[in-house]
Amino acid sequence: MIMTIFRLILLVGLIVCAAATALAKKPMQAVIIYMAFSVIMSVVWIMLESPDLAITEAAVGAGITSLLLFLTLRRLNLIDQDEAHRRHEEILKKKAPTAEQKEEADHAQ
Amino acid sequence: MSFVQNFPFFSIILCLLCAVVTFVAGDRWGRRLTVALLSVSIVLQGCVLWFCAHNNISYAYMMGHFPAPWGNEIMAGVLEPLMALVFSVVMLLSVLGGMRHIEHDIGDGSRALYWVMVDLTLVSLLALCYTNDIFTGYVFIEICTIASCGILCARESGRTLLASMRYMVFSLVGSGLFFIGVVYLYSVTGQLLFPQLLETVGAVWQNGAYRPAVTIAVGLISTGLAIKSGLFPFHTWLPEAHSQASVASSCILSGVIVKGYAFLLIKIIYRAIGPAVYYATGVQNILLVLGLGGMVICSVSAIRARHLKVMVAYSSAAQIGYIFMGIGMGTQVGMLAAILQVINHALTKSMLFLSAVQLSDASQRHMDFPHLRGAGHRDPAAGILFTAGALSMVGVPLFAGFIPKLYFAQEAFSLGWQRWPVLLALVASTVLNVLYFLYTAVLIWLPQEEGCTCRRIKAHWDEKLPAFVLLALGLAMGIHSAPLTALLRQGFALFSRY
Amino acid sequence: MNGMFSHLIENYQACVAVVLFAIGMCMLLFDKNLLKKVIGLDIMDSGTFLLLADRGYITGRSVPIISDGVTDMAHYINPLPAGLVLTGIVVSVSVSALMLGLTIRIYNKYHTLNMDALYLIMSNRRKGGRI
Amino acid sequence: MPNEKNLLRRWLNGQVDWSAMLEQQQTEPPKAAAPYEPHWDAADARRAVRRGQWAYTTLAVASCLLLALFLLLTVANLPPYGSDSAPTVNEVAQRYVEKGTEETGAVNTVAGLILDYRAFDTLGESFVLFTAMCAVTMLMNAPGRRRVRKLDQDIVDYYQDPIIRTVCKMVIPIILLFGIYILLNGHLSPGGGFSGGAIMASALIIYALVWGGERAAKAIPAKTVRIIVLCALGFYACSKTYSFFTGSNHLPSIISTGTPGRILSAGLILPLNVSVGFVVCCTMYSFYMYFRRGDV
Repeated sequence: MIMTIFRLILLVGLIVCAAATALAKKPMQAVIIYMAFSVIMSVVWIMLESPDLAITEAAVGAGITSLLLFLTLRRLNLIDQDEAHRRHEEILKKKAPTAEQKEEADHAQ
Repeated sequence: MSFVQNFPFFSIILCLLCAVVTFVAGDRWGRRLTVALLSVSIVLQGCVLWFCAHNNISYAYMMGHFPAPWGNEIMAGVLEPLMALVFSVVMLLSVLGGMRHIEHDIGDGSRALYWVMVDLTLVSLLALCYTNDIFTGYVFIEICTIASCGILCARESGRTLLASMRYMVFSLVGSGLFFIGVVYLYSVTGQLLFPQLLETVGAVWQNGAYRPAVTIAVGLISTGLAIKSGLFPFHTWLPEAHSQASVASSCILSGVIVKGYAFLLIKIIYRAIGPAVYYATGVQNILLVLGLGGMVICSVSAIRARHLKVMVAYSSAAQIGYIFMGIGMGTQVGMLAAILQVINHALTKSMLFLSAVQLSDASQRHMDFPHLRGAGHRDPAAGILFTAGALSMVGVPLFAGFIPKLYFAQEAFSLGWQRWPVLLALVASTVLNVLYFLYTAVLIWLPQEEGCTCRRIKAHWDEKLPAFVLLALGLAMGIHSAPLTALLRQGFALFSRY
Repeated sequence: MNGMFSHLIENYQACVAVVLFAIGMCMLLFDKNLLKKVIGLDIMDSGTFLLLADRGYITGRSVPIISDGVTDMAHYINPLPAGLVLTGIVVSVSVSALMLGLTIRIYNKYHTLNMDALYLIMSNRRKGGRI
Repeated sequence: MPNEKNLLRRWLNGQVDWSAMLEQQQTEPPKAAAPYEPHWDAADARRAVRRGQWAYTTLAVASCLLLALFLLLTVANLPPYGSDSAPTVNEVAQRYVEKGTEETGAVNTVAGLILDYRAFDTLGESFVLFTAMCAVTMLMNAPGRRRVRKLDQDIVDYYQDPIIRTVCKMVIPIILLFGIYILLNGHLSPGGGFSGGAIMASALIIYALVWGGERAAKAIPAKTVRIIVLCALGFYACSKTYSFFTGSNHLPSIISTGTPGRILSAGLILPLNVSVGFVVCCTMYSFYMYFRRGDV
């Protein structure tokens, strides 16, 4: 019985994480929630009596895939501030970059 | 067991090894290896085809020490080596014909990897033709997706990247649907290999308890493969992808890869699900309607295109509509016509892409119609090729395109409610084809404008010869199609026999 | 109808799996952010894997690793789904890596991850011009 | 400023040439503030992007619900969860479990299943990884107009941090050892080539993260990675060719299964696991190396 409840909690967690990733505004949030999703997934594999899958999911899903996602974020300079969003808004607003942002751009180049 | 029976397996493993060696061999050796590999593959498939047709057998080949329900298997009848042969021939000729453009379009660093991708595309197509296991099919579909994305985005430009991204999104949706369909099918039958699936699906359908699950599984598998082939409402990725790539990639993507998925669907229908069950689910009607829609609507889009390669790519989407119409007719002759259409389209479309690019080379690399005016005078060989391709696409007798249309039209009269929509769509699509293909064919032969600076260019016979071989094959198919149809009939008879 | 609901409740794990599949697929198709498309792809694949593994589970049986020489099927779950999922996980990570590589290249070229803005650039190509 | 309808007409007539603007933008030498400047007429773009946002969201949610409903209807028709009389519990699964150890020598039936019974799938799967590796190399290594963008990676030098350095020095060998353990025991316990390779790759990635890309590239050059992949995949393909060929031609195979439960048993499964592990490890590591560099 306890195991069923535990399993239910995990499954609800999966759905919540998936929905939260879909609704997350910033890529950074989405990546972090996806990591949580993978970790829950690997526990679910244990519950399904598939330790092979649990190890693989923990190493590949929660490890390598999330790492690649993070590296992508860094390549796009989106780690600290959500720059994609800001840049995009800027392009749309056709606002001249402020002095501060210009300096930042110089730095980024 | 005859030694020839090993050849499908040898060709697959040879491609894998060749891909690995090419990975470290560099550009020059990679090119030689790839051309050699494609030629060897043609010979091997030819031997298998001869063996199967001569002995009238279809055999399963164990991949390992364990027979059917446990181990992997591949299966060769008449149709499988025939399709593998067509795919190898078209790939070889496209690669040879597009060689000069590959050198121009693809950077030095990427070219060695481009050859790896071509090898891997070939292996995935061979495996899709020969597979006897639905999950092996899934794995090689994924190889095909990644490798084709690789050959697409090898060309250095922003738009190829965008086209690849769009292509990947649709392809992955297609593979996802295919995979979940396989999972549903597995969970109600417990089998993955085609012969056992055929048995169990028949039994499950008779039993009746899991009919909705089987129906939806079949629907998902069909939809997934249809999305990957670019059937009408899911075709939006196709013109962009097929027109942005380098010309050899365009030929491979448009002439071969989408056909691989369509052939896999036909094979699954016959070998894994059984035509009786498949037609009982009613999925074929959806495919028929979408195919008809694609034939008309993509042709309309082709008329609106103002870019030669985009027009040819939209016409691909329309021709894929024909293939799925044949699958959706629900009769064996319809299927036969669909396979004829696969072969016809593979030959003709690669020729059209090659000649379109040659015409644009003669027009200072412009692809829009005003600049192409009179291109036939500047490059007569390419003009003849394009005109022949256009006539074939329209369905003029003596050209390859006539044969499948004839079968489609004949078969349409034996159908029920589908008769009039099919005939109507055939007529409409032919008229639209005439509008845009003959318009272009006339345009390139118009006298050049006054003051046009374009002059007749030096012909590169190394890239014209492969296109002429494609033309010759197409004409041979159009003029004397009896042996081919006899072979196809034999293949369909073998499909229902293990 | 009632029987269907009880069946659904019985198969609650498969329900979760297909809901994950649906969420992932819609993220892959409809989300405008390229990065979230990639995450959607991974979620979609996870949904399929969960469904497959769920179909292979048998209540009260254990891991299919032969212990103490007991080879009776009645003690172990079905190993086939686990093998297929193992294959699938690796396929899924390769595809995600490729998608991420494309994303980086696209962002470096156009400085946006928004698919709509990219479509706007792309649809312009329809009108023709130089290749 | 043209209104929206006008824009659409102009666009259809091909008078709005975004691409020319963009192309012009790219051919310019990269200026400092280049990415921040709008690439196209901003007001038009904003309208085009925002157009139909509401319809878009509705479409997304509706199709998500529709798809979920469709799939749930199927789930309601599937055999019950965990039942031992489901169609999947058939002679196929039975033979994998009951004869698996005897026929393949692997105690872990999943390993025996994927590396012996269904080895062709797994061969294909390794080649999926290989294909992805080639495609990523092609994408990230694209020569020509290479523009080096400095990232903030150099701000923090983890190597200078004594805690991180010391902990990593201790942890990396342990992780590597654990990966090798998982790899070598694939036929005896959960794990195998894929998970073991990924764990080994994570140790290498930590090394590259802390010691910096240059030192990692010196310790494990790209060429070595290529050669390892070549050897591993070549070995894999060749050994499987042998076993497929002997199997399908009903020839005797010289590979014995050994005593189940021993580390040196299960015939080809152990070497295959090792080669799969190397392929996975090298692929993951090269993914990391390609993604971490700042130049495109």
